[in-house]
Amino acid sequence: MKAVRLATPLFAVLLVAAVWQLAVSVFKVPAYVLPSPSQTWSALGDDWTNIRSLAAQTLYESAIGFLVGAGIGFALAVAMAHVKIAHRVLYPILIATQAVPIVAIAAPLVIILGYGLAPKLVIVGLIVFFPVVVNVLDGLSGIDAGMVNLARSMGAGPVKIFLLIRLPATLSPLFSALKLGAAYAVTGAVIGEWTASITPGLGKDLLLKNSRLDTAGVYADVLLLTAIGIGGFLLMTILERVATPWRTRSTARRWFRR
Amino acid sequence: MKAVRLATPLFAVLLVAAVWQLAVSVFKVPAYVLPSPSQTWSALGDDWTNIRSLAAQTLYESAIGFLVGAGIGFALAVAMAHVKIAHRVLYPILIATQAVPIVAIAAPLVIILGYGLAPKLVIVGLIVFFPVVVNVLDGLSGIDAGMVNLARSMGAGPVKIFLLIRLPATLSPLFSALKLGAAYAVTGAVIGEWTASITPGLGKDLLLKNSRLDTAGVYADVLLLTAIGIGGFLLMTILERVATPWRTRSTARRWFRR
Amino acid sequence: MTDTKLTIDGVEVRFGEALALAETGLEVKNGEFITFVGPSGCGKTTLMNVVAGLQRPTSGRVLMDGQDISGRPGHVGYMFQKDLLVPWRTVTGNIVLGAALTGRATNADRADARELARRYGLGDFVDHYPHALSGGMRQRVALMRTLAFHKDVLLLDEPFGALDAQTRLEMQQWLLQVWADSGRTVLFITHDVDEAVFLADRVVVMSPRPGRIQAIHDVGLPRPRTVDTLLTPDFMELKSQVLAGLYHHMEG
Amino acid sequence: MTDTKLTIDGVEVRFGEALALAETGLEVKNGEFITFVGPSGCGKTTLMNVVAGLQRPTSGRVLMDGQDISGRPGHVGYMFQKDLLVPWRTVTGNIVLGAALTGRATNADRADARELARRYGLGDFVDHYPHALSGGMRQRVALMRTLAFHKDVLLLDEPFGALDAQTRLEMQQWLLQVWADSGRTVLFITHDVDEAVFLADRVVVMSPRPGRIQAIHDVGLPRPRTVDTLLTPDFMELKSQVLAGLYHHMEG
Amino acid sequence: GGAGASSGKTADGLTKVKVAPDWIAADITWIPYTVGISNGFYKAAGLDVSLVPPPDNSSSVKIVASGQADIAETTLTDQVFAAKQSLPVISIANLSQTNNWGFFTKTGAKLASPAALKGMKVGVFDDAWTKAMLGVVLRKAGLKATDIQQVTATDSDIPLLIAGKIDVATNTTNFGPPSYAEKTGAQPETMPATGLGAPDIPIWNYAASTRWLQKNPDLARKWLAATAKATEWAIANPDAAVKAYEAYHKLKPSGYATDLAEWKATVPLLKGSTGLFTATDGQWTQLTQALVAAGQLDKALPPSTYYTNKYIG
Ligand SMILES: Nc1ncnc2c1ncn2[C@@H]1O[C@H](COP(=O)(O)OP(=O)(O)OP(=O)(O)O)[C@@H](O)[C@H]1O
Ligand SMILES: Nc1ncnc2c1ncn2[C@@H]1O[C@H](COP(=O)(O)OP(=O)(O)OP(=O)(O)O)[C@@H](O)[C@H]1O
Ligand SMILES: [Mg+2]
Ligand SMILES: [Mg+2]
Repeated sequence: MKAVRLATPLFAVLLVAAVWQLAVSVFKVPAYVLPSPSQTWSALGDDWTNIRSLAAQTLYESAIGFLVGAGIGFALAVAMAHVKIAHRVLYPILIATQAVPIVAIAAPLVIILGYGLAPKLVIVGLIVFFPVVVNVLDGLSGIDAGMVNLARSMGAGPVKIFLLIRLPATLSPLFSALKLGAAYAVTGAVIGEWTASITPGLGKDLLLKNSRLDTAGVYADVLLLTAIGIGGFLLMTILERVATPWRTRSTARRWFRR
Repeated sequence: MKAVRLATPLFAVLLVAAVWQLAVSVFKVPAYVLPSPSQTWSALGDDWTNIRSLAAQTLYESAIGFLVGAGIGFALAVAMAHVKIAHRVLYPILIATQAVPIVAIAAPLVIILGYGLAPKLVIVGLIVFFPVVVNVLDGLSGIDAGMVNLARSMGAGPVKIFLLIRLPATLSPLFSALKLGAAYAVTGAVIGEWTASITPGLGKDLLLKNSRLDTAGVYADVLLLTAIGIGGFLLMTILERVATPWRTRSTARRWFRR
Repeated sequence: MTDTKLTIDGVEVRFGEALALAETGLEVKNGEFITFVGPSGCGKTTLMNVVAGLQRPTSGRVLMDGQDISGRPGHVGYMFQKDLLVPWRTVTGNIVLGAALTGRATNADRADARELARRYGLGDFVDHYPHALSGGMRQRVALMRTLAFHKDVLLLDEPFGALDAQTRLEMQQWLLQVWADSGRTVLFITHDVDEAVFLADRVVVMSPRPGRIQAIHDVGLPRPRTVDTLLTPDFMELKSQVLAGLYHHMEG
Repeated sequence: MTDTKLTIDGVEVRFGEALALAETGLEVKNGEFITFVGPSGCGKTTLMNVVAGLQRPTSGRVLMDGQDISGRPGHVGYMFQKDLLVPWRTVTGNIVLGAALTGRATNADRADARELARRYGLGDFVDHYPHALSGGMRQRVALMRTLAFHKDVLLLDEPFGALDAQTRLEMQQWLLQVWADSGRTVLFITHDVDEAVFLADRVVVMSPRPGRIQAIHDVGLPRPRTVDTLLTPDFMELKSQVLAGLYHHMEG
Repeated sequence: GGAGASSGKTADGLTKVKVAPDWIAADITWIPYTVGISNGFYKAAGLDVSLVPPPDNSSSVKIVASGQADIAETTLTDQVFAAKQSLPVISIANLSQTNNWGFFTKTGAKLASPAALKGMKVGVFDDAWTKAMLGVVLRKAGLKATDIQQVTATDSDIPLLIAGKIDVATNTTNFGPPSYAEKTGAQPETMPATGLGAPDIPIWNYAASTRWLQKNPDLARKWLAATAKATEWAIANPDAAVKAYEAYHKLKPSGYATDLAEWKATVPLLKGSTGLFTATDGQWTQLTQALVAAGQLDKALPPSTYYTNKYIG
């Protein structure tokens, strides 16, 4: 069973590579239009030492932006769940932030925020925070009112009720949002680098390679960026399993038995 | 009650405008960095006849891309819900499509697909289809098995069961995805126009204004793009109310009583 | 009227290794009201699924009017424990669901549905969506839907399990009235021994591991039955017989 | 042991205009087991909420050991109709929930919880999450949680409403054993007249519009009570009295 | 907008100068900076020069105006629109001196005349220069903007030309032909804009914020002098200059031939009759008049509002 679960994504990867290779071969696509998987793979290998440190930079930006976005999203959701008027006023604004084409405001952001991490955090954060707000709000409003009443009947104060009853109920929807956000964060980092970078990362490298018509190099970068996004997604999947053991296990883990 | 529901988003708009205006005034931000709301508004007014037709083009691209993305997403979800192996193999691929930084593959897309509507549809569709797949899958898997058994016990065939039982159950989650997708679609259209455009739209216009250092004009375009996104969101909200009357009403609408 | 409507003939159901229902036979007369009681897992629902044609028996068959209907759904009206009202259809829409699912719900079907709703006290709610109904009303609509499917045999699987005692009593009396009006054959599952005895011509007691019929009690109580019936010595006597059978294996 | 534990003194509850509970008084003796029956909406839960301090009465007050506890939660163990087990806490974690919510669950608390679970047949499940338990087990854990909160008064609001007849009977007997072990005072709501009579020292019958106490029946049946008790004439007699009171307004 | 990006000092006493080039990613017009840095020309002048690429190819003047950088590499058209929008920036030197912008077609597919553009797919960039020159050429040829299909290229339109996705590329002689040659091994057909009615004026220039100039006139002079030195050195040592450039930006050596070809094609553009940098009123007047005639500018301002030569030499 476990083998099958691991095998299908692997099969999916091979399938994509096969279709890609086939398309390139059959339609005789030149490499400067679309390199084959093998050309892309060797471009990745050739430039590996350089790319590796660039990837670290992009990973860093995505990760920090992701954390900031998720943190702000979570805080907003909690505030909105508890203060009705905040919910009413903020919700349309949050919707609006998602309708703003981020690519279009990236350039002005640099001019306002400069070349540091700030504009990248804003861009990544803007992408990540929204699903977090929506899902955590869902989680908080989905709590069985009876459970809160039970806690109240035991004489528990609002802080304890929040920590022991409300908070854990948000974990599952929170992780759904985080999984998505982790995949999207990399796109945010790329947009951020394009518009505001002194420290070079993969996004910048991609531009450079593109301007030099090094298409295989561009695809190698895209491949690596995609891998980072998928890696983030998988990391969140693992964290989810650890943080919400009751969803997948019958009994508590040994070191967590209390 | 209805007045309040309408008043709070309006208040939110005013709040944003006020904060924006205040920030510009207090920090004495020059217009080429960040124009004030009033400067933006008048830039919008000055160029209105020109902008209007550009907006129509962008709206057209977003709408068609949105429909294509939503349609493909829906079809994929139905297929994946019914064919287990499709689910297993496609799911990781779908995740991967979301981890690919679209901005980075936009340029190669043009070379492959040309300048017509096609690359824009692909870009917008890539953004829109994913939430649709996820939510429709949720809707299909959330159906009470008993309800399907009930239909079977009445001797209903799979087509009738799909149309009368499964399909309507996907409507609510589908519309949640469509609302989000409508807001995001505009960003996709802008990216599409930037990389692959002959027919000018707002995204293109934004670049032109940017090249003329007409920042107020850029923000006017962004404002309009955001409005289109919010408009799409609202349209989906209204359609949702019409398509799923049982969620908000006690009785069927008169012209729908059967 | 007293000829055999339904024959359960040597029906046995296995899920893989597990024997969910051991070889079971039962003859049901036309217009008879039979109730089934028994602990959880004794195969009551499995038996109903077989009769409804949803579950193909491992061996044996089910005859209706002498015809084999094993594994062929669409011959009986089947009401599940949960009301299973379709949220996006109005009361009328739910009542005509059977017609809609098997062909087309005609205007005549809808008129009939409204008439049925009116007759049984839901005339003001024909255009309401299920979420706007109380639990008792929902259950009543589910039953009307089963009736409107126009089958001679009704299978009712714990239809009143979710209702409070008083609503339940009202529903039981209403069901008896509906049954008397229509003269159909009813197989009715319940966990409530009072209910089983109150409604039935015969009470079938089942027991688990493997699921099987353990005893069948004839209920001779006169009809129509009312709340007072519940307090008669005959009723008490019958109930204690059924209870004794039901719990005799618990006292070991 | 026979002094007054709890005094419900002229309690009245209004929700806006609606009178949910008319002026109600009741004295409960230390260690007494009182059951409440009555149709839906007659204010049973409202009364419990008042005793639990969750609902402040519009007028009147609740005394425990002579002290006014109106509107002050945390003085009684309250078990709701649904088991309300916290999905992310193990059986042990759920049993010590009261301690965790009001301070810190110590190792001693957890050891006690495990001991409690062991004593009442859940020893193998102390580290299980609720989703892995059957309905009966969940209900048992919920009751243990209420016990482990160490209050002299237990309020149980339809604790067995969701269980099938057989599991329910087992749970009733288990509850009686727990009650006998601990000597606490119990207020118990049910819709099932059998259950009300089987468990109680006194059965309180309530009626709606407005919610009020309609009658109180003393149950003199000897303890310990078993399945056989259900079949004794005394039981039947008492049950018919309660039933008659409960349904007398239905027959008009 | 912070105005404090400039004039910090490094630990070893150098004054920081930030330069915003005209393109998002490195290209060979950055060679003077990299040579200046790696050969120590800036350091010798007491400067610590770093590069801050703009978010897009039109924003380097905004970067300078808002104080995120001190000196911008930009185009004359950007400077004109910056003045129109009252951005506090002024051109302090010309980077190039001739107009090498034009149309490029596939080898053997030479256009007979600009009128042949009608109905064609033409690759364009989303910068003001392209818009301006295209406007001028089309007007001279009696065509309207809607007579051609303009295809925006995000980065380079040469791959689009090679792939046959456009009929004509717009580009410059120092960038277009070398990359075309790299992929095809042949030279494209070239139709210079100056032969089609476009003025022979510089494309690129250096600009600085007027505020920064007021406070740091010496820095501007020193920077221009050191940049001149680096440029001369790169003209004299093209191979070494390109290698230094590639090393500084960690570029793959596989692009060396193209880079070298591009730089060699750039060298002839750099000097006018008075050598490097010096601008004339005539250059700016020709440009603004062309823009006004093409309907892209409402009025031409005096040349002195656009440029100054006082920081040269
Ligand atoms: N699809 C299935 N696959 C495997 N086992 C099944 C399936 N359906 C039912 N069973 C098993 O068959 C036995 C009988 O189940 P059934 O649902 O008929 O009992 P029941 O008498 O209706 O119980 P309840 O009163 O709880 O509804 C049980 O042991 C159950 O676990
Ligand atoms: N928070 C509330 N606001 C308004 N009305 C309420 C509220 N809680 C209960 N009521 C009303 O008070 C009356 C008594 O309700 P209560 O829940 O106490 O009845 P109950 O006897 O417990 O019924 P059931 O058997 O259905 O649980 C009902 O009419 C109910 O609608
Ligand atoms: Mg069953
Ligand atoms: Mg209640």
